Amino acid sequence: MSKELIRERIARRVAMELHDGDVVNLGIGMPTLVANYLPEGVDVLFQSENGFVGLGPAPLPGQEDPDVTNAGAQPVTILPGGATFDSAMSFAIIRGGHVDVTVLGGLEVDACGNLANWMVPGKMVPGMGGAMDLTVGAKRVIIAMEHTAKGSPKILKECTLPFTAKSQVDLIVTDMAVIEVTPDGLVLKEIAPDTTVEAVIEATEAELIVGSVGVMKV
Amino acid sequence: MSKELIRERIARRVAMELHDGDVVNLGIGMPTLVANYLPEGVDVLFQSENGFVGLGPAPLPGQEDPDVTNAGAQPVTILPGGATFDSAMSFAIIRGGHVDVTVLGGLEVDACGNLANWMVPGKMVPGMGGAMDLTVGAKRVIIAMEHTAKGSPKILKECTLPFTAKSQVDLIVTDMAVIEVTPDGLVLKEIAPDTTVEAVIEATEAELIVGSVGVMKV
Amino acid sequence: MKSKVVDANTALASLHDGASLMIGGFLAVGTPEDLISEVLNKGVKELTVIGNDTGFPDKGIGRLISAKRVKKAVASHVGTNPETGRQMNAGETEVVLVPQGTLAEQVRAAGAGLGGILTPTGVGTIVELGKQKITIDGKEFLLELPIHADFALIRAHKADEKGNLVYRRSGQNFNPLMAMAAKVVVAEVDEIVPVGEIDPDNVDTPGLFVTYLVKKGVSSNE
Amino acid sequence: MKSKVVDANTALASLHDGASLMIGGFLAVGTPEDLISEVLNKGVKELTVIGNDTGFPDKGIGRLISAKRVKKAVASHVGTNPETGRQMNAGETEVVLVPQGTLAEQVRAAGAGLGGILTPTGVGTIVELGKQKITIDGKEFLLELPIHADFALIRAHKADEKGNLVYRRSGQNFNPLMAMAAKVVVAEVDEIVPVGEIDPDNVDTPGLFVTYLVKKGVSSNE
Repeated sequence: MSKELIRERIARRVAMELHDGDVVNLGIGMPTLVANYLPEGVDVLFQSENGFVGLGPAPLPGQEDPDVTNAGAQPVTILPGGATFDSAMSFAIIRGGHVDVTVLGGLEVDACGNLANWMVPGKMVPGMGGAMDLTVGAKRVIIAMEHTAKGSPKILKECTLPFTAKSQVDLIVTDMAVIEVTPDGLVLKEIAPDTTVEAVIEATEAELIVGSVGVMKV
Repeated sequence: MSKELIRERIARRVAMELHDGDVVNLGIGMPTLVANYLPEGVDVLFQSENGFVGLGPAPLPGQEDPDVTNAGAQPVTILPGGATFDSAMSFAIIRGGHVDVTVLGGLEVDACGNLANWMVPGKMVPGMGGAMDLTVGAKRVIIAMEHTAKGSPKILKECTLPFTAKSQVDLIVTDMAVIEVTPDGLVLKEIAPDTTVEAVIEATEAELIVGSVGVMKV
Repeated sequence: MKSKVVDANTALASLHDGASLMIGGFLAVGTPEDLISEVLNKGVKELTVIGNDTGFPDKGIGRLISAKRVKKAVASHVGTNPETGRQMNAGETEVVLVPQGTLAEQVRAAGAGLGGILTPTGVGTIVELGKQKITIDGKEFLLELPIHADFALIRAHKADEKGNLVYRRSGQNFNPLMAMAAKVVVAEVDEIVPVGEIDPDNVDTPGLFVTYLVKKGVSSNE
Repeated sequence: MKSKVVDANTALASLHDGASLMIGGFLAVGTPEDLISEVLNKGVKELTVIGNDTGFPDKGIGRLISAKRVKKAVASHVGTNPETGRQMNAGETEVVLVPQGTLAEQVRAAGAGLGGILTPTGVGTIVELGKQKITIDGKEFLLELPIHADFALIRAHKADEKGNLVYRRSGQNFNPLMAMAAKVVVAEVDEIVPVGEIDPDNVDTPGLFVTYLVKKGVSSNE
């Protein structure tokens, strides 16, 4: 499957987790795609941590406003009913529990719901940006990522990279599976139609609790 | 001297302490009068802790705006160049040291610059309102009050009433004198033309350091 | 999405005895008087009320005090309402006095998900009693904790149907802070305009904070 | 009162080697590029720069990084500027990474006279290293201290001659917070209008915070 199809599949499935009226923050990169697959009748309010709610689609070419970008500096729009604010208010919204769902990418997630996605020591240290606040503050944290990286599991017994946040992840959506983080451990909820429970277990370092497993709508 | 003349005298003298460009917060009551006696060429910005700067004079009768009042709920005006904000910003301005001068009334001030002006235990407990923040936060704290209350000194060795703030008063202006609070104690700077150094010392419980004493302009 | 525009009765349907209420306003300027009327109509009592002050006996939060609906009042000032003082001295109502700037930060901290803030205000006064003192670079601060509430009853000038709010002049005061700090946030407004009429840069409180909008002057029976 | 409207050269006359600068903007949106040009022109070095990020090599704060004027950068993110990463890894520039919401509160705390704030963000991560942890009601928080600076270089859309500022869209970000937290605050603006043209309710940053106004696109030699 092409990278593009993998990303689309994950984004589609994550979108099904959003409810009408939710305030949602989508991380940079793949999570951004979630906005393209909102189910019919689901009207959500997207928050952009650089300072507004009512994040809309990219503008038509030539209609870009240099003062209207998303948190990745790409030109976007602000929909009618949106509101702008400063960074203190933006993170009051995030840290204060006023964001219903955040969707973030991940380098590693572990069995305790720990997330690592902001640095690889000695290699890549981009910084945490808003990710630590989002992970701690949002009511629900969904990690959207490929199940493995170059064949190695990204869902681990214990994260090896520095944490973004401790025990904050609620759901993991990958190209192979949907996994819920529970106090008892990771519960395999769904698998993709083109894989098997065994293959998912094989591709996952952490233990998976397998109950009644559904098939991911892709 | 009538109460009114006493108040006018104090307000006039306090007004001479203000400099062009100062951000000034005037407490409720007598301090409010200071605005009427600004020296020529001194343009100050009055802050009102209920949420704006650019506090102007009372409106003409019939022109009152119910949403434009001072911190004592009296109708006022907002001058061109003013700005409104919420209570968090209002006290960020106050606590953050962005107010150059606050002028407050006092029940008692003592030799260490302690101020008591917010309650009389078992009797009158109106609350501190913004006074504690103003006293701690303003760069310069001027207390404007009558020198005595029913003949008893209000400038004491030690306050007997609960403090509004510890060691924050910079200057005391009364109907009898101008007194500066210094690390060495209270320094008598000026006396009113209708009194004597002896009379001021007599009316003051705290020790006064008497150097070269000027005459208050009244 | 369901409309946020309801009557006062619907907005306060879940209000119960013993609830905590933040009420906006400064000496009754920017106080939602219609919502206070509805609280009185409902007959709820034993309320904890958080506000800048207790208004006047017949105006603002003072109306709840006069009607003896308040068990505990948290405010910076009660001097304009002699009835609050009387109830406090008679031991009928608990009154917690808080410096105004501290109260503003405590409400903001609740809304912003902070565990507390350090303020120099109140150090060396009775305000510090029972509080943790923390010294930073040789200077003492009080650790003040967030204040949350079940309801925030606030007042704005204008809203759009999504609940975006615009305040007017000194009617703003504690309203935007309380909008962030309660489970149910009810805004009483003069005017409700269609979505899109308020420029995003002119919104003071984003609609995501607002549970219900009640238009001022519309009685619950209309 | 003296006019606040000056050219960039006058506004930054007292800027010196080793100074600390807050610079507004989010990935160079809402960053005062003319003021950054003036910092470069002045030749000052060993600067401490505080900002959301370090922009891009040729844009925003990144221009100071590329020109090796920065001794220490405090930011939430440096991933868009590979030169920052290179200097950091080579030990040429100290980079302190701070969660974005924490940075916002630290700058705000400085401006608001708070001694610090308690945030849950960063608990259980390396961000907590060296910081005081405080437990409130069984939940852990980090005590984060205020961040002050000698200068704040900010960007607004419009100003009046008293320095009242209005921001536009996502150009706002850290600018209003930094306006409160530095000794000298210089605002680069598109437009300067006479006093009274901006409605008091539309002012985002009250002019009292602003030391100097510099009109964008007016070179210092004009």
